[in-house]
Amino acid sequence: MDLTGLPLLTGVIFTPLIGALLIAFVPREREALTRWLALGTALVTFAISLLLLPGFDPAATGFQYVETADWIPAFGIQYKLGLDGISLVLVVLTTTLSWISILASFGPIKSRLKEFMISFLILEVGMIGVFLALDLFLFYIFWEVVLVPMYLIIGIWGGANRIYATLKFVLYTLIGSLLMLVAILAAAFSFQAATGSWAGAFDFEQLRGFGFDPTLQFLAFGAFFLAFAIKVPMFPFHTWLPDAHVEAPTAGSVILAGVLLKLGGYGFIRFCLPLFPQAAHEWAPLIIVLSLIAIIYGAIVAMVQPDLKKLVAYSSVSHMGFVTLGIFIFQPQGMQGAILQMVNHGIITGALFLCVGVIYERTHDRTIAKMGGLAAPTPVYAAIFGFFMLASLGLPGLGGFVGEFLVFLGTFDYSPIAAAIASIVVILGAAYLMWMYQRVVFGELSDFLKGLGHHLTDVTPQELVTLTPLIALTLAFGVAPGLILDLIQMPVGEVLARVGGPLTGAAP
Amino acid sequence: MALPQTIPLLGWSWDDLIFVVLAGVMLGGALMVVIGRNIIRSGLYMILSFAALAGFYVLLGAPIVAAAQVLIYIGAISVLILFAIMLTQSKAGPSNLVFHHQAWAAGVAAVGLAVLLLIVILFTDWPAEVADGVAAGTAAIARLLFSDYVLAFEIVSVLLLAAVIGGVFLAKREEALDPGERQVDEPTLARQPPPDRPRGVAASEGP
Amino acid sequence: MSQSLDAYLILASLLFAIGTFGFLARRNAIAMLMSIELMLNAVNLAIVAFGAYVPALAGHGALIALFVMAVAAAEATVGLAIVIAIYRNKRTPLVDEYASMRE
Amino acid sequence: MPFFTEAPAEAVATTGSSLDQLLVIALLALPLAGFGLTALVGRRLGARAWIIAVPAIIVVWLAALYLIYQTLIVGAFGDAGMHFRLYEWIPAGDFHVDVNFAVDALTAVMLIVVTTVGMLVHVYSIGYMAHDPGRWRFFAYLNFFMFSMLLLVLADNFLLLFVAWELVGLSSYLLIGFWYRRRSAALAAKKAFIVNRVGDLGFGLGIMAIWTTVGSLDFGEVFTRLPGQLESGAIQPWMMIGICLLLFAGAMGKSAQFPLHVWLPDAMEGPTPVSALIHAATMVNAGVYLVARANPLFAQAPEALFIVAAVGIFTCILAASIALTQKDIKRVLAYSTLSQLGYMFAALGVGAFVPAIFHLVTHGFFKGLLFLGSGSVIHAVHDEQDMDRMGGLWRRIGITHATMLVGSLAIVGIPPLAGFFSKDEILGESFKLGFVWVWAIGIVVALMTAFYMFRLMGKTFYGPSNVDPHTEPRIHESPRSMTVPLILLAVPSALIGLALGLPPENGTIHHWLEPVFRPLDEALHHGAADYQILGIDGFLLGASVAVAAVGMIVAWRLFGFFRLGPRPALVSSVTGRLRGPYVFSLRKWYFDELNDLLFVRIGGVVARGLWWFDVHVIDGAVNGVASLTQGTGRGLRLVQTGRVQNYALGIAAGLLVVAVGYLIVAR
Amino acid sequence: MSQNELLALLPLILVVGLAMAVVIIDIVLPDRDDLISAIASGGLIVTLIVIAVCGPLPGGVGLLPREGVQLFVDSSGSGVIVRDQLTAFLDLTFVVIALLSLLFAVDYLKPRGLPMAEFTATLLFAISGAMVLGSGRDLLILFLGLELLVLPGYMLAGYAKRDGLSTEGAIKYFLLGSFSSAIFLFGLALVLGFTGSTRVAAIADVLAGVAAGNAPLSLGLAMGLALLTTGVAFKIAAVPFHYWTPDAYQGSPTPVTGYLSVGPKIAAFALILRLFVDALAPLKADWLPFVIVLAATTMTLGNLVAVTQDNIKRMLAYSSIAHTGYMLVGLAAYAGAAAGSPAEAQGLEALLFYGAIYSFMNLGAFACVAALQRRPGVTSQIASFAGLGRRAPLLGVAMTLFMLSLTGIPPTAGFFAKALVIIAAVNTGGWVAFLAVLMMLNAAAAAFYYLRVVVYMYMREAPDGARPVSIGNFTRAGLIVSAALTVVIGVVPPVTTAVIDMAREAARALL
Repeated sequence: MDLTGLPLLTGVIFTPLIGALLIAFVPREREALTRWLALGTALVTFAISLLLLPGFDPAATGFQYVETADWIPAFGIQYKLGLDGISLVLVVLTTTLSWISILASFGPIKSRLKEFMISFLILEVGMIGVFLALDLFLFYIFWEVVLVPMYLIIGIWGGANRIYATLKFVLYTLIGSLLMLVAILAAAFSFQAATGSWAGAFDFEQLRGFGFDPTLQFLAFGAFFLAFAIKVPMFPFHTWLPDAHVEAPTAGSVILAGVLLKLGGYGFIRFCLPLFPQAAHEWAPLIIVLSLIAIIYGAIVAMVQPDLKKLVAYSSVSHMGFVTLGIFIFQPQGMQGAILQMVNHGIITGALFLCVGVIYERTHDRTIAKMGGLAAPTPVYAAIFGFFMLASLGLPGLGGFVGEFLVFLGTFDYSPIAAAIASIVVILGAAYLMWMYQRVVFGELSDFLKGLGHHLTDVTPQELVTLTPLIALTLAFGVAPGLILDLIQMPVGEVLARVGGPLTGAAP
Repeated sequence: MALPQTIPLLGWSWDDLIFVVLAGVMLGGALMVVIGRNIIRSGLYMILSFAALAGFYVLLGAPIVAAAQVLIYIGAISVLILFAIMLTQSKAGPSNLVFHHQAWAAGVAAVGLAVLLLIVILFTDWPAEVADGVAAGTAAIARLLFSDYVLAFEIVSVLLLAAVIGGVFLAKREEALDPGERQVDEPTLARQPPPDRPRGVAASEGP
Repeated sequence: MSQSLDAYLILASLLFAIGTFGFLARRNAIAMLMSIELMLNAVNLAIVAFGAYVPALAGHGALIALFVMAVAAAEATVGLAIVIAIYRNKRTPLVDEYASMRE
Repeated sequence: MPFFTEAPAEAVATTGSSLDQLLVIALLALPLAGFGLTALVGRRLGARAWIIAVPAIIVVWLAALYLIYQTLIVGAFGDAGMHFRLYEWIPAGDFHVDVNFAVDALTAVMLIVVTTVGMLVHVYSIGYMAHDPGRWRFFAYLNFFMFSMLLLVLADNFLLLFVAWELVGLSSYLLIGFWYRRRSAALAAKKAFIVNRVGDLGFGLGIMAIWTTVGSLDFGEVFTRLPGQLESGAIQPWMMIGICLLLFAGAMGKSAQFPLHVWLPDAMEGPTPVSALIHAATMVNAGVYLVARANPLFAQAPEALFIVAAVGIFTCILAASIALTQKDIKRVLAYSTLSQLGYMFAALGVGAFVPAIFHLVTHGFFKGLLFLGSGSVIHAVHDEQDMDRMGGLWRRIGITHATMLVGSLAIVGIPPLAGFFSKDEILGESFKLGFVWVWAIGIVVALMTAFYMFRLMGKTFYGPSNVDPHTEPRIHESPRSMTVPLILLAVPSALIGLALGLPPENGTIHHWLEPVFRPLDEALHHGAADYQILGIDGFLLGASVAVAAVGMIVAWRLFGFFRLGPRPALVSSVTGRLRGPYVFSLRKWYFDELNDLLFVRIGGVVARGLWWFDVHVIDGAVNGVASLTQGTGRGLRLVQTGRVQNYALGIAAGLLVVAVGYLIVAR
Repeated sequence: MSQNELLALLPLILVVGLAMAVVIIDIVLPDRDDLISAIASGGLIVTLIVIAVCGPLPGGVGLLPREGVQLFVDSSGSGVIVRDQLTAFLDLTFVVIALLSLLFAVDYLKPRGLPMAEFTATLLFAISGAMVLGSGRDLLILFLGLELLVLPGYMLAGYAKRDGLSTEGAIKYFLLGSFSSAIFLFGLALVLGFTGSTRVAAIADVLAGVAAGNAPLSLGLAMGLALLTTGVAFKIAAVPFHYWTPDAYQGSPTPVTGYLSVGPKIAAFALILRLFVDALAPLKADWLPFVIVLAATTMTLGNLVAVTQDNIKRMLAYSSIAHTGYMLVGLAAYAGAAAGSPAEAQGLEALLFYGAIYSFMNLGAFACVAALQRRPGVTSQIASFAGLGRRAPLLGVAMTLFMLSLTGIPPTAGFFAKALVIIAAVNTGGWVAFLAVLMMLNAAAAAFYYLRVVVYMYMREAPDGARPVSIGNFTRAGLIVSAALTVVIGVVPPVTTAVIDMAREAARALL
C-alpha cells in the first residue's frame, strides 16, 4: 500500500475533529452511540498514526511526510506539518492514550457525555497538532487549542474544587503561552527584517538556520522557556499540577499527565534549542538547577501527600525534572533519555491515574489513610497497580528505567555531582511509592473498605482493556527501548548539532 | 458731536473702552452663572454674558455671528434652559449646597487651566495679522456656506433633526414604569460585605 | 488692546476656565449644562477671533462659529431632555444624588 | 554453530556452542516461564501450585550442572569463559548496551550454589508452604527470584548486572512481604527494598562513572581497556578509588554491610525458605560476587580494598555481637549471616579473593541448611520463633536436629567440615598479607560465632522444653519434602570443604578461579608464600580451632548439650553483671532507633516542611499574585464613585496632566 | 456633482435616508415595530451591498477608483470628505455594527414597551455620524460628525427613560461627553488658529514644515494637541478619561450598551485616524509618549477592575476599556515606527483589524446578555448565567465563543486581532514592544474574568426555578452572524487573509 501521496498528517490531526462534528449531531439521549463513536474515532486516529510507521525512515535527516500550504501569505504564515522521530513517538503516544482515556471514561462520565467526548476529541486535535506543526504560528494555535477543552474537562467533569483548579490551570498556562506568542512574533519579525520578506518568517525549518541576535535570543528563549516550563511543569511553576490532577476526571488526569506535560518537553527540544542555541547555553545552568530541585523536591513532597492523585502529581513533577535535566545538558544520551522518559512517564503515570481511577470508581475516595489491604479483595488490581508502581520507581526491565538511566548517564558526563544529587530520587521514589503501595494494598482490609462490601470488585474487563496495552508497552519499552531510541537517534543528533555540543562550563 | 479720538485720562481708544466694558460684563456674568445661589438668576446672568459676547462678535467684524448669537443663544437656548430650570425645581427648593464638596478642587483645576492657557497664548506666535476692515461680509460667508460648507450644513441639519427626535422622545411624559420591569441589579448601592471568598485565583467566584 | 488677537484669546481662555469651574463645582445638572454653554461660547469667541486675525481663516471663523452654535443648540436640546427624563425618575436635579451605579 | 552471532564488530567475540547458549538461555527462560505461568494460572492449581515451578528449577539445576561441568571440569570455554549476545538492548548513540551473557569460572562457582540451594529450597517449600493459601504466589515469586539471580550471575556487562541486581531486590521485596497482611512484613519488605536502593544508587553512579571514564560497560572490554587508560593517564587513580567505592556501595546494600545492614534481620519476616535461599545463600552474596567480578578494578585501587576490609570486619564483629543475645531463632541466623558476609568482605579487602568466594560457597550451603533447619523447627512448634519457647526438641525432630548440628559445626569451623576450610583460609590470608588487625578481630568473631551458634542449639534442642503446652503434643518431624533437602544440604556442608579446599590455599577452587582473579594477583603481587602446615599456618589453624572450641564449650556450659542441662541462673548473673553491653547487643546497637529518628522523624519533618513550603510559599506566591491583582482591582474600582462631579474632576486633572506633559515633553 | 462624487456619498445618503424614512413611516404607520425593523435591516443590508459595490476595496473591487474620491478639493489637495479604502472599510464595520445592534435590540425593546422607530432612527443617525468621521478630511466636518455620533448616543443611553439607571447613565454620559466635546473643540480651535486651515491636508503640510524645522513645538500647538488628546481619549474611553464608561454601559438598555461599546469607540478611532494620523501625523513623535502611557494604563486598569466585577455589563464595560488599550497599542506601533517604514502601516492595519473584529465579537457578547434579559427582571449579575449551557445551548456556545475570542484564544478571530497588534508592536520595537508584553500579561489576567462567565454557564448549576430562556428570531440571526464571523475569520484562511488585506489597504490609503 503506497501511502506516501496521502496527507497522512492532516488526516491524523483532523480525524478526531470529524468525529467531534459527528458526535455533535448525535441526539443527546443516544449515549451509547456517542461513546462508541468517540472510541471509534480515537481508534481510527490511532490506526492512522500507526500507518505513519512503515513509511518512516529513521535514518533520514530532516522532516518527513511534510505538507505545506499557504495560510496567511501576507505574513508568510503557512500550514506546514511534518514529523521526525521525536514527533512520531509522541504522536503515537498521544493517539494511544487518547483511545484508552476515552474508553476509561465510559463509566465515570455520567453527565453531559456528548460535550465530554467532543471536548476530548478536540483536545486530541490540539495535542497532535502541536507535535506536528512546523510553522511557529500554527504551532502556537494548536498549543492554545489544547487549552480550552482541558479547561472544560477539568471544570465541568472535575471534583469539588474544580473551578479553582481549572482557572489556575488556564491562567497559568496562558501567561506563559501569550508571552511565547510575543516571542514567536518577535522572532518572525527579526527574520523578516533581516531577509526583507515575510516568506518563511514562521517556518521552523527556515528559522532554525537563522542566527538570531543574542539579546533577542535571550529574551525569546525566556518567553518560550516560561511557556514550556509551566507546561512541563518545572519547579517553581508546578503548583497548578496537583490541583489540576486532583480535580480532573480520570481520563483528564491521564491525558494531562500522559500528553499535556510532554508538550513542554517537546517544545524545549523542538523549538527552544534549535532556534535559540546561544541563549540555551546561557539559560541551561539555571534550568539544570531547577530540574535538580524539581526532581528531589517533588519526590520529598510526594512522600507526605494524603491523596493518591496528589502523590502521583508530585511524582510527575519529579519525573518531569528528569526530562528537563536530560534536555538541557545537551548531550545525546541525556536527550534521548529525556525523550524516552517522556514516553514512559506518559504511559506509566497515565496508567497510575487509571489505577487511581479504578479505586475512585468504587470508593469515591482517594485518601490514602482510608485505604488498606486491597490485595486481598482485588488481587488483579493490586498486581497491576504494583506493576506500575514499580515501573514508576524506575525498576530495570520496565519502561521507566532506561530513560532515567540515560538521563543520569548524560548528567554524569556533565557533572557527577549533579548526577549524584538527581539520583537520590532513586531512593526517594522508592520510598514514597512503596509507602503508598504498602498503605493502600498491604495490611488488613481497612474499615472504610470493609464498609463497601461487595462493591469492592476487582478490575472489570473494560478496565483491563485500558490497562493491558499500557502494561505491554511498559514491558516492551523496558526490554527493548531500541524501539524508541532508534527513531529518535537522528533527530536528537540534529538538535544537538544545532545547539552546539555538550554544555560546557563550571561543574565538577 | 464728535467724540475724542481717545478716552481722556486713560488714553484708550473707544474700541478699547467698549472691549473692557464688554469683557467685564461677559466675565462678570459668567462668574455669576457659576457661583450664583439662585439657579434662575444664573440663567439670566448667562443671557447677559452671551449678550456681551455678541458685542465682541461685532467688534471682531462678524455681525452675522453676533446676530446668530442673539437669536440662537439668547432667543432659543437660554429660554430653553430657563424652561428646564422651572420644570425641574422640586418643592424642596434649591439645595443649601450650591457647590459640590469638591468646589475647592474645581477652583484649583480651573485656575490651573486658566494659567496654562494664558501662558500658552502669550508665548505662542500665532500666524495673525491686524485685520483691516470687515474681513468677511455676509455675502462672502453665504458663498462659503453654499460651496465648501454645504456638506457641513447638511450634516448639521441631520444633527438637529436627530436632536429633535431624541429630545422629543426623551422629554415626552409617559406613565411610570412598573417596578418589576426596572433593571434589577442594584447591589452596588447597598454594598454587602464581601462573601466568604476562597483564597487565590478563584477568589472572586461569587455565590 | 481691542486690536490684538491675544486679548481675545485671553478672554476666551478666562471664559473657558470659568465654565470649567462651573462644570466641576456645580451640583445642579442644568447649571452644569450652562457651564458647558459658557465653554462652547468661549471656544466660539476664540474661533471668531482667529477668523478675524488669521488671514487664511477670513470668513471661515465666523462660519464655523455658526456651526458650533447649531451644535450647541442640539446639545442643549438633548441635554435638557435627558435632565427632564431623569428628573421624572429621581425627583431631583442634583447630579451628586445620581449615584446608583458605581465602582 | 552458535545461534546468536550477529554481534557488532566491537562486541565481545561470541564463544560457546549453540547447545551451551541454549542452556544459558534456558537457565533464564525456564524460571521466567515458570513465574509467568504460575502467576497466571497458579491460583487454579490449588495445592499443586508447585507443579510448574519446581520442575522448572530442577531442569535448571541439571542444565546448570552441565554448564558447570563444561566450564570447570572440561574447560570447554578456556580461561575467558563463554560469551554471547542475545540482542542490542539500549542503542543510544555511542552508548549502547547489549543483553549479553557470559559463563566463566566465577559464574560457574556461583551457579553451583545458586542452582543447588535454589533447587533444594524449591523442593523444601512444597512441604513448608503446603498449607498456605498464597502458595501459588510464593512459587511464582521464587521462580522470579531464580530468574533474577541467574541473570545476575550470567550477565556480561555492568548494566545488565545492575538490572538483575534490582530484580533480585524486587523478588526479595515480594517475598519478604509475602504475608502482606502482616504490617511488620510489609514494612520489612519496604525497608529491604529502600535500603537496597541506597546501595544501588552507588552502584548506578559507579556504572556511569565507568562509562564516562572507560567508555564501555562490557566486563571484558572494561577490564582490557583499563590498564592502557591508567597508564596513559586518561584515568586518574582517584577515579579508580571512586569507582570502586561506588561499586562497593552497591555491594554493601545487597550484602547488608554496615551501615546498610539494617534490612537483613527484618527480612526474616519472610517465609523461612526465602530466608534460606535469598537472605543466606544467594542474593546476599551478590555483593561479594560483584566485588569479585570487578576485581581488575579493585586491583587498581588498594585504598578502596582497605575500606572494603574495614567495613567487612566491622560488620563481622558488629553482627556477631548482636547475635549473642537475640531470642528469635531466625534473627540469630540472620545476624550470623551478616557476620559471615563480613568475613567474606574482609577477605576481599585483604586481597584474598579466592577464600572469599570459597567461603561464599561453603556458607551458602551450611547457612541454607541452618535456615531450612530452623524452618523445620518453626514448622514443628507451629510457627513459634522465640527460642525461649523451645527446648528439648532433639528427641522429637531428630533429622532436623542432626542436620542442624552438622550446619552448626560447619559454621563454627570445626574440621573437617566445610566452614573450617574457608574460614581458616580467610583468617590465615589476612594474617599473612599483613592485616593482623583483621585477623585479630576475625578470631574474636570466631569465638563469638561458636558461642552464639551453640547457644542457639542449646536453647532450641537441648534442656527442658519450654514449648507452649498446647503445641507440645503436636510437635512432629517435617514431611519428606522438607527433610530430604535438609539431608541433601548437610552433605555438601560437611564435605565441600574437603572437596574444594584441599590442599589449603591451593585447592580445586583455587585452580578454578585463578584465571578470573589473575589481574588482581598480578597487581597486588602476592601469593608467593607457600602453605606450611607446621609453620605459621599451623599456628593460625590451631588458634581458630581453639577459639571455636572455647566458644562451643562456654555455650554448652550455659545452655546445655544433649542431656546436659542449661544454667539459667548463671546466664542471668552474667547478663546482670554485663548489663550495659547486654542491652546494647540485645537492642542491636540501637540502629533501628537511629534510622527511625533520622529517616522517619527528621525526614518526615523535612518532607512536611517542604510541603508546607509548597502550599504556602510557592503556591502562596501564585495565589498571592492573583490576590494582588484582585486587590488592586478592588482598590481601583473605588475610583468609580458614581458621582459625575468626581469623574469630571478626574477628567480635568487628566487634562491638566496631559497639557503639562505636552508642554514639557513636546519638542 | 460627478457620478463618482455621488457614489462616494451614496452610503452616507442611504443611511441618513433610511433614518428619515423610519421616522416618516412611524408617523404614517405608528406602532409597526416589526415593519420598521425589517425595513431598517433590509436597508442596512442594501447599504452593505452598496458599499461593496462602490468600493474602493482591495484588488480593485468596487466602482470607485483605488485612490478614492474627494469632494470639494481645495488648493491643498484636501477635500472635506473622502471615500477611499479606509472609508469603505470603516463604513462596512459601522454598518455591520448598526445591523447587529438593530437585530439585537428588537427582541429586547419589545417586551419593555420601548418603541422601535425612535431607536432605529437615532441609531442610524449615530451611524451616519460615525461614517462622517470615517470619511471627513476637514476639521469642522470631523467635529460635526463627532457630535452627530455622540448626541444620538446620549439619547440611546437614556432610551429606557422610565428606568432610573438608564437615565442616570445617560446624564453622566451626556454631561461628561459634552464637557469633553468642549475641550476637544477648544483644541480644534487652537490647531485651526495655528495652522490657518480646516483642511486636513493643509494642516498636515503646515505641521510637516513645523516638524521639519525641528524647533521646539509652539506652546499653542502643544496645548491644542493636549486638548485634542484629552477629548479623543474620552471618546474612546481611555484611562483616566474612562469614568463614564462603566456607569453608562451598566445603565443603558443592554443592546444599547452593546452598541455603545463598539460604535462610538470604533468611530472615535476613525476620528483618531483622520485627525491624528492624517492631520497631525507630522507631530506623531510628540503624541506617541501619551499614546503609550494611555495604552498601558488603559488596558491594565480595565482588566484589573474587570476582574472584580460581578455585574456582567460592568465587567464588559471595563473589558471594553481594556480593549481600547489594546487598540491604542496598534496606534502606538504606528506612531513609534519611522515615517514611511512598513511598521507604520502595520500598526494601523492591526488597529483597524482589531476594531473590526472587536466590534462584532463584543456586540455578540452583549447580545448574549440581552438575550438572557429578554424577559424583564433578569439581572445583569454574572450569576444569572449559571447553568446557561444547559438552559440555552445556543446562547451558551455563542457566549463561550465570544469570551474565548475576547480572551484571544486561537483559532477565533479575536486571536488574530491580538496577534496582528503584537506583530505590529514588536515590529516597531522599543517601548511599544514592551507594550506588547504588557498586553499579553493583561490578556492572561483578562482570561480570568472571561472564563468566569464560562464557569458560570457550564460549571455551575442553574438556580432552582430558573426560567427557560427564549431567544428571539432577530437576536438569533444576529448571534449566528456574529458567531459565524468570529469563527470564520479565525479558521478559514482565505477569509482571514481577505479581512487582513482590507485592513492593510485601508491603512495604506491613509499613509
